[in-house]
Amino acid sequence: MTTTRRNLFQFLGGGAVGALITPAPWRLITDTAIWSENWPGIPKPARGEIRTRFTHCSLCTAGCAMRARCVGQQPVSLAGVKTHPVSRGALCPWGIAAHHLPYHPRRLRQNPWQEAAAAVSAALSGGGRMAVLDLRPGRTASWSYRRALAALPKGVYLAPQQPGFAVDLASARTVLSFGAPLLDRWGTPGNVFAARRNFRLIQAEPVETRTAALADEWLAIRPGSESALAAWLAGELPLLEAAARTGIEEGRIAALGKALSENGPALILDRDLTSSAMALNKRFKGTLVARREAPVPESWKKAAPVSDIAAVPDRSLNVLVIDESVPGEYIPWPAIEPKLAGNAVVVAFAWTREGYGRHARYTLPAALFPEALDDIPGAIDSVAATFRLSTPLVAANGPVADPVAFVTKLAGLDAGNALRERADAIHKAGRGSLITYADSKSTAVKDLKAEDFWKGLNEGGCWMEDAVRTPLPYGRGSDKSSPIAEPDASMPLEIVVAESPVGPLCSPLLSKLYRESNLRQPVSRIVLSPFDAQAAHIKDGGAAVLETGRGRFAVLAAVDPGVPPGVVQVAIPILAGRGKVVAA
Amino acid sequence: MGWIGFPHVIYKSRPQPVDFSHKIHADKAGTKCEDCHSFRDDGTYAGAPTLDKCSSCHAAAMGDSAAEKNFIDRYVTPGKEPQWVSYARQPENVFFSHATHVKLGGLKCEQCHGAVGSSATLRPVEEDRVGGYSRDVWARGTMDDCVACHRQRHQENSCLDCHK
Amino acid sequence: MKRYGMSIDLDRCNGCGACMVACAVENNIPATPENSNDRKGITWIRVYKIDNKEQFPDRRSAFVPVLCQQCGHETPCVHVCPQQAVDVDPATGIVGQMPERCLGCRYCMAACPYHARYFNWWDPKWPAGMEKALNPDVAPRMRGVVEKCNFCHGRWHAAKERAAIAGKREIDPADYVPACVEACPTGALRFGDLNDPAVEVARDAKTPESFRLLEKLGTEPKIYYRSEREWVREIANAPRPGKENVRG
Amino acid sequence: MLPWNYGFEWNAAHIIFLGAFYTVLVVVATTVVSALIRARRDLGAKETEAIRWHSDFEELPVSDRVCRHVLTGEFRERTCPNAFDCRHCETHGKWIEHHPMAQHPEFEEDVLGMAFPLDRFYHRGHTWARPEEDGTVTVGIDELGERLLGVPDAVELPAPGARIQTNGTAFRVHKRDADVRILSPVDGEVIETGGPGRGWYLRVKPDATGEPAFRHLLRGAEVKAWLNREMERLQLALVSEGAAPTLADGGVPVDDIAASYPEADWDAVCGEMFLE
Amino acid sequence: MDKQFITRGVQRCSTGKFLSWMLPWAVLLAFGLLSAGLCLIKGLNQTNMDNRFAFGLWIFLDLTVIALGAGAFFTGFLLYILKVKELRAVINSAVVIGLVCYSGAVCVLAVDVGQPLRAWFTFWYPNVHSMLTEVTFCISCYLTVLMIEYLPIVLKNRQLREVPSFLLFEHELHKLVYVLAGVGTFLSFFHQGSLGGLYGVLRGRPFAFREGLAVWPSTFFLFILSAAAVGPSFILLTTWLVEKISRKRLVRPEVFRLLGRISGLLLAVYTLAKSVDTLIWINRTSPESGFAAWQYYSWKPFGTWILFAEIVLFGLLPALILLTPRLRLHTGWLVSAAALACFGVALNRFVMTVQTLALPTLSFDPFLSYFPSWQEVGTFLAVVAYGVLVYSFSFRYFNLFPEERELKLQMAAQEEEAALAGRY
Repeated sequence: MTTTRRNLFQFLGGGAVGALITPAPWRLITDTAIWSENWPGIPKPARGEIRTRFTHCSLCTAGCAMRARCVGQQPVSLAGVKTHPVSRGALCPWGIAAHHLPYHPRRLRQNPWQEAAAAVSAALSGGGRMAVLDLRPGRTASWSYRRALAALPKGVYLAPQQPGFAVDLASARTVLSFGAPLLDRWGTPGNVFAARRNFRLIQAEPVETRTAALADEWLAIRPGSESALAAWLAGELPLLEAAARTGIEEGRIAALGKALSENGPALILDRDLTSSAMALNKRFKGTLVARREAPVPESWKKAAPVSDIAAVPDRSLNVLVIDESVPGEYIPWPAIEPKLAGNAVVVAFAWTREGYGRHARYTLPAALFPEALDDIPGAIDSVAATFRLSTPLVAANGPVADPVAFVTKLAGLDAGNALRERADAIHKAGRGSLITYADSKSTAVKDLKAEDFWKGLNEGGCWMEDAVRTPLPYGRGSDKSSPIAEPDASMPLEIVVAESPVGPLCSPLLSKLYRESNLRQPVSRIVLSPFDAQAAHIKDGGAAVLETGRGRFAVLAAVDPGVPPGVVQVAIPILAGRGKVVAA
Repeated sequence: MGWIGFPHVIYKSRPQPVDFSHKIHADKAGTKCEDCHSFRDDGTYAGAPTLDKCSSCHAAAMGDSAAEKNFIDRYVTPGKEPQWVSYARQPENVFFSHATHVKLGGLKCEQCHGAVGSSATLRPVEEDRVGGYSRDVWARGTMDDCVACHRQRHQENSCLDCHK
Repeated sequence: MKRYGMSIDLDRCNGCGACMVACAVENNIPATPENSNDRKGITWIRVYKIDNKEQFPDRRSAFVPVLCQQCGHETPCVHVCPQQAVDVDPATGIVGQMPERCLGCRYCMAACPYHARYFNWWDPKWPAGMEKALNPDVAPRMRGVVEKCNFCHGRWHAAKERAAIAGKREIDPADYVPACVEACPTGALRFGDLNDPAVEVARDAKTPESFRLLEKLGTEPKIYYRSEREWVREIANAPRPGKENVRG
Repeated sequence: MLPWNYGFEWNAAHIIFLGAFYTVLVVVATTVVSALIRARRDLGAKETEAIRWHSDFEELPVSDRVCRHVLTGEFRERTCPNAFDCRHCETHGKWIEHHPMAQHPEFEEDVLGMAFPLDRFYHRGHTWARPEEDGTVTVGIDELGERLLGVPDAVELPAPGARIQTNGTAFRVHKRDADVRILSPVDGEVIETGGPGRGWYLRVKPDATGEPAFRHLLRGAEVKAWLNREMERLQLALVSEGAAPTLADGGVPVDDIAASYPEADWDAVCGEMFLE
Repeated sequence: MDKQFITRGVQRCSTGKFLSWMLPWAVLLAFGLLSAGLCLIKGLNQTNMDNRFAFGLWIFLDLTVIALGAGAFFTGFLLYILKVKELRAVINSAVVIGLVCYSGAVCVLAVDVGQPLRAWFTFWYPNVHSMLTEVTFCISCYLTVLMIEYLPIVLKNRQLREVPSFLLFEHELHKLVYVLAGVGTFLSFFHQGSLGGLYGVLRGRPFAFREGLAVWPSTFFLFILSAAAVGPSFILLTTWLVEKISRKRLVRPEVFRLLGRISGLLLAVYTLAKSVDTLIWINRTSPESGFAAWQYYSWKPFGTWILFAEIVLFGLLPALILLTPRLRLHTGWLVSAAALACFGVALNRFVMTVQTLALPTLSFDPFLSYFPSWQEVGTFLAVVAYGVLVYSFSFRYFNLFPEERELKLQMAAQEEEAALAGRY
């Protein structure tokens, strides 16, 4: 009994020792380590030749020039292009990771083109009225829409109001900004930062936004009293009252007036470029110039006019096609809905269902940057007319529908190579020059053949008109400032937009900015002053409900003594206005 | 016994798509390594040549070897890139610059790759079953070998010299 | 022998976060899951929003990008690592982390006063297809290891290779700029060899407004900050407890 | 860890640190290995029984390890240093030189109503050894032992030809839950086996004969003194193993003690009494 | 029925009772293993640790448990090297406790690292300047030593020793055990120390950073001292607990008092050293690195009270009690003092690990709080349950307290005398 047991032990012991002198155990150990290097599920980045390609970012009208580092055809990183005269090598976080967009997990996957087309033509067969809502007017695509709608009976072209002027930051010496986010994705960032060194920035807004933080002077103005300050500047309000309303001591207000009139040229801006601010520019000889657009073919001039949504009679639209394939100024649905006739067909071309898709009958997947070929209209701060293409870097990842083709097809119009026609028109006009980035050269259009011009544009070139500053006639808009708003009691708090929002559609990596760090305010969070938070019985990090004219929103509240009483700080532009906050 | 049987247990052998003879090409075509295995402008190493390089000569059969015929039928004619398996493909975490070693270090290809250039046939690549690395980098040319040479030439500074 | 360092102008940084995103793109840093937070996220460079701890209207804010400070003396993380996964490259002064050698004990993270080291709490995950857009010059890390800024070493390799093909040993400074510096739209970040008095970084480091974080610890960090604002320069020193003093 | 591992350098830190490490490994390994080797050697040298007895003896309470001369009152206090093997005990040797034992009479001695014939020697593990004329030795369990075990449930006797050694296992007896090793009083070779019924258990051909060979065993006057002590121990054992203290007044033990203390942990009692 | 496996002559409860005692602990262990498994399979995102709180409950557990386990080496040292014979009564128990503590700690460490598969790198490519390397080497070596020391205890089991080879091996190994005790002392000295050094060297954490001798910061020596001080206390505590739970006398009161005295003596020395160190740190070390010591204690809840508690309440107080002979006579005082001492060392380890990480270093850092996730707590409990199980098993089947049998007889004798006294 014991002997056999002893033998067993001896056998086991011997076996163990024996195993150690074979390579097996050692090999296994090292291999496990190697295996942990190629940890399961870790992707292997593709290897291959590195190529550099150029394009323009179409995420906003800044249209910054981009240098894409590609492995084979696949862009793996984006950078700005120093030689671009407007964007000057600057990119915003959204642009830097834009090449991830085609792989966005929440991107639309179905393409109900047939159904949508059928429904639309059915709705139009009875001579229905069709409208196209274009979130980014001024593109060649916009022209195609207008041409198509002109061809259609009762076609209406809707677009957000565009200011008829451009802002010449470069020649301003003093800039007064009523809460315009000048240093946070306003205009063309590169252009703004370049000009920033030459002007004194006075930021008049209730909360300390990024712009206020870096402004030369921050006027912590009482919420909602901007109009009072404007009125004083317009000479319609005595200094004492202005001071009383704005909560800024008279001395500083007076100094402000002095600076604007003496340290010119001055420039007055506000968030929405309202007529009153422009009126002030007229008074202080603000450096606004007439907006200039790249030439278009004569044949296009017969196009539907740009009409304002407000001008459309109620319940008159049978078909509404919304192009939100490129982000633009978002017109709130409540402003659109009343214009729709009963059982109107709404077709949205979008990236996700999270925009107008929530209200549309059909949401068709639009190609997105950098899959789509598109041109980008000039930004608010681009003085000269430009024409640049957002040339595709990758093939579309998934099914995509082209909104222009959809609309023009209805009108039996072929706008297939509208961009080329436009390019030729520009070439024919013969003004300006083409800037190419690969060789960072600027060639006058006159010296180029139409072919080469078009080729250059497609290789990421940028056509730019030789800067001609046509001073603004200041005819448009009343020169009276708007009446001073009286706060209404039911909505005690001023909703201030202090952040450019990290919207749903951006590279997943943008989470680094608002979730993985506290750099930016998430859209779901509002910031209150301790005073208001206490009044509403909300504690820091607690759940709350924000009530505005647009409805009620469940949010998380943060409490910050840096926020003035009477203000709720949000990160969704359309919420700007007045509202109240109650504990959830 | 274990020592002989062992390699077969731990290495999975992956044959090359085409039975390519460096020897014949070196002799007949009289080519040097860098004629086919070239550098790109940015200094990166292009690795095995692409099909068009081969078909520039092999558009039609030059000899009458079965291997060549097979190659032309399978790849050249349909224009399909042969999927060469790299013997010395470095792990993902290794940065290896041929340019540095050849241009600055003045190394000959043979010093690391052995007599591949004069081999009449391509041996299959032995791939580690667990780690997935080629035996040539994982058992024969390990990091220790790199280090030995680097130490000898005082080219050793930090991990990130060669790792990425 | 080079001593790469960075100078950061806090009066220019507008906290846009371009550097953070550019860094994540360059170094194949995945986004963490929805349920993660600012304490589990990986950002080799992180921009903190700081303020003067005053109330409205005296509140003033600034943005402070914090990345690995590349300590040059008694580098805290180097000598604590039990298995030589961290080292300082004498040729560049860059503190390097070897994810394949790291066993994830996180001792180095406890050792780092700047919280510039990050742990992979999750398996790295990219949305379907996005792995095609990974940077081939940087190997993705596996779960359970520590990682940190190494001044975009992939770019350094590329620059060296570019020099090599031209037969040069010295790289062209223009070829080697970290992603964050390249991305900074306001030009607040500058990068260069601190040993070369000609480059502006070396000059920035000498200006009276320039300072380094926790200089008194004696770890000789190679990241220099500068600001005209007195209260901003205060951040060089130890925390002043009592009030909660951070929002970002 | 090894000179050819990456990262190893021949500098003071490495040498000191790893030196210490390897020293520790070597020391620990040597300790274990040498223990193993020695154990093997002992096994070869048939030391098992002796070592078992020694470690058992070490485990015994001090009170159970008193010298035989303390029992007789000759010494006031002495703990046995030789594990009850007086053959090599100088003290004992000297003592009996000066106080030679009285020739014991041939009649039966009765102690507390138990028969302890003095024609034989007694082992403190309650066995006796009786030298026979033919030079063999008969080994049995003494009366107290018999009564402790009563009628054994089973007995494991060594096969004739087996070797037994002093204080080593002579044979095993099973009673109730008790499994008792009976210690051998002599060294020798078993030539015949008896059993409970026959009054003796083993006939042994001893390695040595004559007085010195039995010097470690109790005899004559010692027996009574020893037995009194044993009764006290039994008392203690019974009490501590949960039996009621009944014969506290030195009453005569019944024939089958086991049967009369069903509640007692008999295994423990026997272990105590048979010095196991 | 497992009677034949239980040491002869000692009383143990019935098998059923034993199993019903083990069951809840087994369940707890199972739960703990589940949580640990989650951390291993899904990764450390299962814990509430994060980049700022890189260490959490587990490191605190490891440090504490290892400090408490120090009784094993220190008792061994006293018994085999300094020949304090009385301690033979508790050495076996001490060894088992040590084994439990160390093996538990090592298991938790294996879960705590992000890539357990690479744990061996530390041995293969050691950075000999890292305190953690020292810890890893020493602890793993010492764990081996403890296992070897545990072997004789196992082999002494009533049935196992029937196997001659086991019997002999046990016998021979036990003869050499003083060598192991020596090695154990050496190793423990270093890893207890380097566990302290672990934090003492953190130049970047001025709250923990200390000056010291050569490569070792003062915490290195303080940890050795405190561990040696509470080791005996913990043995005292556990032994007393086991006596209460098993309702038996296991060691003589003298042994208790001896343990108490040793503990008290060392505790007094430790408290003194700690105070001196704290003064130096407040007045020199910390200011030199730009941190005024008061800053650390102005973050609630870690006020100066924690310093007071560490030094006076859980240091000086128990030391005085244990050094007062009159109080030592009362088990109550003895035990409660021991408990205080053990709690003190736990608090000290907590301060070194958790408070160090909670305190901000950059001026714009927030003060951090951290609460472990259930997976962490589960793993923690697994170690406790594992300890109880192993100890209970050993207590039942192995002879942890050699004097138990003798004490039992003594008590019988007393009872009998009492009975007799009653009779006449």
